[in-house]
Amino acid sequence: MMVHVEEQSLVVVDKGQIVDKATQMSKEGFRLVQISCLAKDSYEVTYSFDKNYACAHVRVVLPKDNPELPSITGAYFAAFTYENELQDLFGIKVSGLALDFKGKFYKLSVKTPFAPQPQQPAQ
Amino acid sequence: MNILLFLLLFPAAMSLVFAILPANTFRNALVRISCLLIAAGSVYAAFVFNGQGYQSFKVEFPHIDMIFFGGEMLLSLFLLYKCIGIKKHEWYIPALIIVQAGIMAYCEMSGAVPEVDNALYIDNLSIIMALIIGIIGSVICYYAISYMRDYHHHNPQMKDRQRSFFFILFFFLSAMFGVVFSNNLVWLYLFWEITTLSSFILIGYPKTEEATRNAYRALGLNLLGGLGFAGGILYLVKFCPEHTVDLARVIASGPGLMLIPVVLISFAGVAKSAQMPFSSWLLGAMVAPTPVSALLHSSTMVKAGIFIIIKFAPVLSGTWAGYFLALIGAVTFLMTSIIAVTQSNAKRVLAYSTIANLGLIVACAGIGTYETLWAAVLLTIFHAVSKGLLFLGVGSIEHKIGSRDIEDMDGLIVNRPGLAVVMLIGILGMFLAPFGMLISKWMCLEAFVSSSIFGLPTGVLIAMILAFGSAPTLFFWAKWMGKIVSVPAGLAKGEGRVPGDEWTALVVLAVATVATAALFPVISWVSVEPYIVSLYHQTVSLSQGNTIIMSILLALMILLPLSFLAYPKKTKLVPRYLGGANVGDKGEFLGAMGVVQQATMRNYYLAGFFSEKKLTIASVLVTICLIVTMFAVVKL
Amino acid sequence: MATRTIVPFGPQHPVLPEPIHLDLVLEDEKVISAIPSIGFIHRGLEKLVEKKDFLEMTYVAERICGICSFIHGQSYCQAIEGVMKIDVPERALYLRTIWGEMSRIHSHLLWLGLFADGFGFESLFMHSWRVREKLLDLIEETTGGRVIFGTAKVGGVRRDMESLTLKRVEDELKIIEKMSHELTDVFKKDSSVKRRTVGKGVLSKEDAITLGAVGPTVRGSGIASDMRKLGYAAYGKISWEPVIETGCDCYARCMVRCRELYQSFDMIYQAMAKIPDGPVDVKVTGNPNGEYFARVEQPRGEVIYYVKGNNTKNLERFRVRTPTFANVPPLVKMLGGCELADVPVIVLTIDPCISCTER
Amino acid sequence: MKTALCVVAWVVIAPFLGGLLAGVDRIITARMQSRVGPPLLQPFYDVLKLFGKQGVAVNVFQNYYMVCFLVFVIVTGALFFSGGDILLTIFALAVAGVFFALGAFSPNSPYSNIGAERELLQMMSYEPILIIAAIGMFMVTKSWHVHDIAGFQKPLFVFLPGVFLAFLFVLTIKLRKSPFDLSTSHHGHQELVKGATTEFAGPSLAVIEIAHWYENVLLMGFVYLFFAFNWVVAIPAVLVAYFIEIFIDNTYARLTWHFTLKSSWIVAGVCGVVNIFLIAFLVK
Amino acid sequence: MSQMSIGKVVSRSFLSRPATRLYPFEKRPFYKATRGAVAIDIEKCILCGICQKRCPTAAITVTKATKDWQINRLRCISCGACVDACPKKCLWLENMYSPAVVQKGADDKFHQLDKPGLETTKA
Amino acid sequence: MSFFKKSPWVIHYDGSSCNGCDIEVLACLTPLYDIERFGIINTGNPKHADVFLITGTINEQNLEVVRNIYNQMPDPKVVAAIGICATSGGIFRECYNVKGGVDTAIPVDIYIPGCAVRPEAIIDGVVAALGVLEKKAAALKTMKASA
Repeated sequence: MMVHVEEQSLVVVDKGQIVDKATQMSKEGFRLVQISCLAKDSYEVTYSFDKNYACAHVRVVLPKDNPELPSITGAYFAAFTYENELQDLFGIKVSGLALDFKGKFYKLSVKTPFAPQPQQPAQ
Repeated sequence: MNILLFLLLFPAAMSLVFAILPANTFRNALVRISCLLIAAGSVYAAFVFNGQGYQSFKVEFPHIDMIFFGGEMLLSLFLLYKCIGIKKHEWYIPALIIVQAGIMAYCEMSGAVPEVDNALYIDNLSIIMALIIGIIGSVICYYAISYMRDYHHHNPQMKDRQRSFFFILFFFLSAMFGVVFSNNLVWLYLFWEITTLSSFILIGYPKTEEATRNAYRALGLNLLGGLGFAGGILYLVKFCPEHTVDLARVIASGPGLMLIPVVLISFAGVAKSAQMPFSSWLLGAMVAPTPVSALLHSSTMVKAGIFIIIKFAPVLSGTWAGYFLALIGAVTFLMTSIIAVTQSNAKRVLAYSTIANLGLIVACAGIGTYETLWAAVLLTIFHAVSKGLLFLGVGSIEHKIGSRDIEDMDGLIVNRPGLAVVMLIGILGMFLAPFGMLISKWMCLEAFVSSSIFGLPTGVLIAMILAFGSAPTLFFWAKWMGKIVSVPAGLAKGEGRVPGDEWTALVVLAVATVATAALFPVISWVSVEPYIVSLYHQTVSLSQGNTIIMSILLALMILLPLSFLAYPKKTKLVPRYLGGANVGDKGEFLGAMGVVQQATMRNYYLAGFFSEKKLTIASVLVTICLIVTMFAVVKL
Repeated sequence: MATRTIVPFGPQHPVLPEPIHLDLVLEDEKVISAIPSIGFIHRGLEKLVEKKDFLEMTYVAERICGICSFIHGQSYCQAIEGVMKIDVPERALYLRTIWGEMSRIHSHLLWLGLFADGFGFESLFMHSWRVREKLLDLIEETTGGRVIFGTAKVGGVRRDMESLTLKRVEDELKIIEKMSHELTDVFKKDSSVKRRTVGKGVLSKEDAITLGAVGPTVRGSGIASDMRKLGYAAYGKISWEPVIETGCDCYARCMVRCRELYQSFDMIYQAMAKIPDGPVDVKVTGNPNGEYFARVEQPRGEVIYYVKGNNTKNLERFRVRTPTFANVPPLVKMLGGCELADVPVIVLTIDPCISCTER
Repeated sequence: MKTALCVVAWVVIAPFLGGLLAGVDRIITARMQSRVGPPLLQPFYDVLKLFGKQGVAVNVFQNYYMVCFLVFVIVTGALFFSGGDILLTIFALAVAGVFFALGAFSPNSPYSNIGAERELLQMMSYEPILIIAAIGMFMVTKSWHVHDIAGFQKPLFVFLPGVFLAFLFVLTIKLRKSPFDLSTSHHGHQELVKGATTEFAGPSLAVIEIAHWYENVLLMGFVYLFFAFNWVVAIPAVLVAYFIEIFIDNTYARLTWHFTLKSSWIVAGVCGVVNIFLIAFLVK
Repeated sequence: MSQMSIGKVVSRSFLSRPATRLYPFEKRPFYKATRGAVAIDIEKCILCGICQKRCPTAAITVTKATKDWQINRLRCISCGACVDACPKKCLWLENMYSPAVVQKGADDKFHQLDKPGLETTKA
Repeated sequence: MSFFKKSPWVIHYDGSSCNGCDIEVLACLTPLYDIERFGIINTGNPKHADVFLITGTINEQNLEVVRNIYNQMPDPKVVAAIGICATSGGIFRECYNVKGGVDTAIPVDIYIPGCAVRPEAIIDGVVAALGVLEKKAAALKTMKASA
């Protein structure tokens, strides 16, 4: 009988620091694993990085109103998919995106469905 | 003989008139009438002399030879004058002029130029050439009336020098008649140089930097050829035991005595007919207004080059020099056909295809058996008609759609059906069975395979080159046709009609293209075969079976488009397939990032596969080697 | 010179079993730019947690993707087990390994077929799928479904495999392994296949890291990144090493999958030899509280399951980052400058699973 | 009279032969893929069905080119089987091919357009060999006429092994088989959807299919010429050649147009030209 | 580089019998484990409604008042959640799939009669 | 006699299914099931197809795509909704971006249930669809005759 739970670290950083943090991770040879978000009373955006099977999570907490985030596509170009997703599904404004789909990443029937209050008027 | 003199002098006379008259309705009417008269004159000449074989005439005029000599010297002086203001690296142009003038003066001064009894002549080849010059040349001049008006309308910054334009145009025709009717090689030489001069001025017509450079390049390369001509005359006058400048006698003397001067003069022909390595002047000539291109490509200039080679074919026949001349043509055909694939500028495609076809003719004439000569003459006819049509068509299209790029011609079948049909006829004429070019190509193949030198099957190599060279032609013509017949969504009928003069010219040539295809057994029987018989005492003629088949094919080609009118059009129209991403029915689709995009379709130019630059360099090198070899083996 | 052709590639396209769209700008047939457009399959299933409880979500997770259905279910279960600290019985872990690897073999064989189809090798496609059908029979016999296994369960697995069946499965697998060799040899050696794959869609080692490639895509670029090394399920107890190829091109990625095929066979044999007796599941009580990122290696690469519970039946957040999603940026990179004919080959070389990607 | 009979026979029998050939092809292909495959008469069912379908098109012109294509293929075959000039046959076949390409250009739709371009590229690839084959036949038999070539008493392929090889090579292109099924293929799964035939539906698709049947029979006629000295040898030889093509179809991936053009010119240049030169020096 | 590497497989296939299962002329027996349509022994059913609650696709409707157990065949995903949940073990998965239909019809209805032992009706 | 029954050509489009049904549709083409026995070819091109096999649900983004494909198919044509998602929306019915089964976008002629659907079920379903196709062909003929 065993339980397999992987050791994972989590640090919370300020919104302003995330780009530096990402650049630093990139320099250290980490790979961007994913960016995810949880929207409840605030927005918790979690960046995950991996190096040699060790996973490091970095979290940024954004306020509920007018959430904005700087893009880390400068450090990790691959982040554009995740950040476009943040824009489309959560309504977080990501500034400085290298490849900005401008809300057309997905075609949705509900605007920003994962935001605390999904905006209904689609079409 | 009067009709010959008329053809020689009337255009020249009219050219002087046009040099004075400004562009107005009276001038236009006069141009039209002159065109008609020249065409009528050439037809009359054909009517009178056809079937009479070789006829020569004595020109009774005091000091006529001195007049010609004076003309040559004047011409040289004029050219030298024109060389004021050339660039440093173009020093060779005046040098060539001086050398040529020196050679001619030396011949004349030393009093060694023999008399020619009958300075003018006409035979079946001359008749064919005269018809090409007379009919197609004048159709082009006719077309030029409204074209030049529109041309200056489209290019207001350019100075209107139509007077000198029409002056040169008619003078050019005159010189061309001179080339095909002169039996005296010295006379021929003057006419030859006049065509060089005329083309030089016409190419430089737009007076832009590019046009001027290209004009000088044309001049330089043609003078290089002219040097060969002058050298040929020098040899005839000074070294040849036969000691004659009588064209007919030169040909009759055969390769034993005459091969050296003939090869020298053929070299001039190679330059004039823009074979590799000289092809660049003809490409540069594209900067000139379209009637000039049409004239240079279809009825004058380049045709002078191949005329002289065809004329000498009996001498070249069965010699190694002739064989290498043929190889130059064959290599040019293969290479320029491939290069034409990479071009999207319609006029450049036409130019490359011209060079390629001339290459074929040179190859035929170089081999010089009766079958290949037959093919060469027919090729000349078919090429002149179709090419004239195509150039004029492109000119009209350019004025209507504002571009000469093939890519911009999509939907022509819908928005300008008339022009599209004309172009399609022209293109069909260039490469598809049962039109002329293909028939001739087919005859060449047959002829090459059976030709040999000293029992060696040398013609096979040329046949192989031909087999490979035909394939790219198929590709670039067909894709051009594809562009014309494709129907983009949401295309409206174009506005504004093609001017009447242009349209008349186009229709005449289109009808001529179909007619030459339809009547080609007649053409062959009436005028080509007698010429071949007169030289070789035997000739080819198409088997009856094949003629019938060709007729059936042609009938199909004509009937099928016509039957389209009767074809049921009750199909349901749906949008084109765009992977299900269609938006509306105008060929638009919902692309990435939610942008509605227009699907565009472009032809292939295989730029990554064939490189124009590399191929040109390679073929220039190869052909230079071939030319050197041609001269080297002349003694063999 | 306006020689550019703009072609919509997809969403409906015969070489794409699933819809994805590319705007291809072509010059002759050279791809100047390829911009992807996704979202044709976006259903929004992450939002379903609000309507379904965390146990029901297993069925949803299994239906995120029909090809690696079982591993999706397994990953989801591992995520919940991670949050709830559930001890999973050893036998269940071994069964997960066996089914997981069977699922990988089936996925790779399927991919080999589609890949062959992508470069127009129809008979190779047919033969790959013929072999795959043999495996599907085994899967159906042991799990009850051909593509949706339906055996994942939080706290274990839903079904046991009897030892008699295990033996039979092993025998059958040996036959399938033999049949696969004939096919992988073609991919490995055939001149026409090599002509279509070698040097195509190059993704350098550096790009693979910075663009976040995963799975065979990253391993084809010479990086040993295989989440099974984390040692979940029974992977910690059997001996194996990640397969890597250094060619960085379509051929290398194809070879990674060919070799992984045999690695998977070997893993199954090892697991079957070591599988202990015992129960296959434990009863789950209580509700998840807390968060966890589960990382599992799917046939297409690393999948991330993020779950966060707040001690109710319904999870607060459920997020899946699937391997294809991570491989989209590398794909964009690989497509630049290729030939039109190579587009399907390159697109297939990341083994796109669009339904995973867009959820 | 005999010529007329030949023509009528060609027009009437060729589609049946072609359809049967296609049916056999599909069954053999299926067997090679370990499948059962469709019934023998499946191609006929397909065509008859297509005639029953609604004909949709993008514009009113496009279907017409395909009718022209069919007409020219029939005329070409008639030329060939009535013993006409072989070069003329090749040129007429090119005319038919150009009509096919024009039809594909007409709808101005991306896949069909690319298909048309590729069709032309294919024509550019195989054209030299066809001409070289004709030249070779002429050099051996001293006649351009199919009638005489077929009546040649010695086995032609012995004289022209290189040419025959090169011809088999391009036969793959003409039969639209892998590795050269670039412009449109029998299998739907390719990057061009259906390439040149993408925008054709219903009756006009049936017309294309029938034209292909005619074309295939004509090509088999070409193969026949190489063995024409004895029909007992020739007919099996033709069938074997066809079988080889099917086998190649099933053992190769589709290659690119670059390779197609390059390889077919090289094969034509090496096998074909060398063969021709040998003939030129040896056969007098 | 080898040419025609698949030649052997292809020739063998050509010469031997195809792998094709001649469905529908030859039907293979499904495995015991095969998950197909949901079946019910309605007489054992106590109409508790747990299956309805557990069904992830809401395919099952249990009406206590009329003693009906209904299933929408076009919704059932054969997951077996109901089978696992059933306290009386009166549900099971048959190994045969439900047939294709031309019309979206009514649900399959199983009516429990008052007197046990009599036949069930199927709509 | 109509030949629709003998040569139904299909086109397959994946709405937003999980892939399971798609690969089963593909599996039908492969040696074990080989639907080419019935003359079925997967054309991949709506203009050649008679039967539209569609798997998965209809969502916001593919609604137009499905309609486009359907409209480009020449008559007579039938639509087969394959799998539970295509017939009713299945487990994804409640997702925000899902509109429902295929019949929310285009008329469906045959519903083939299964999750994932089995190749045998697809064969049964297509055979049933052919009956519908035949009827539609006959109707088209009479319409043409009367017109």
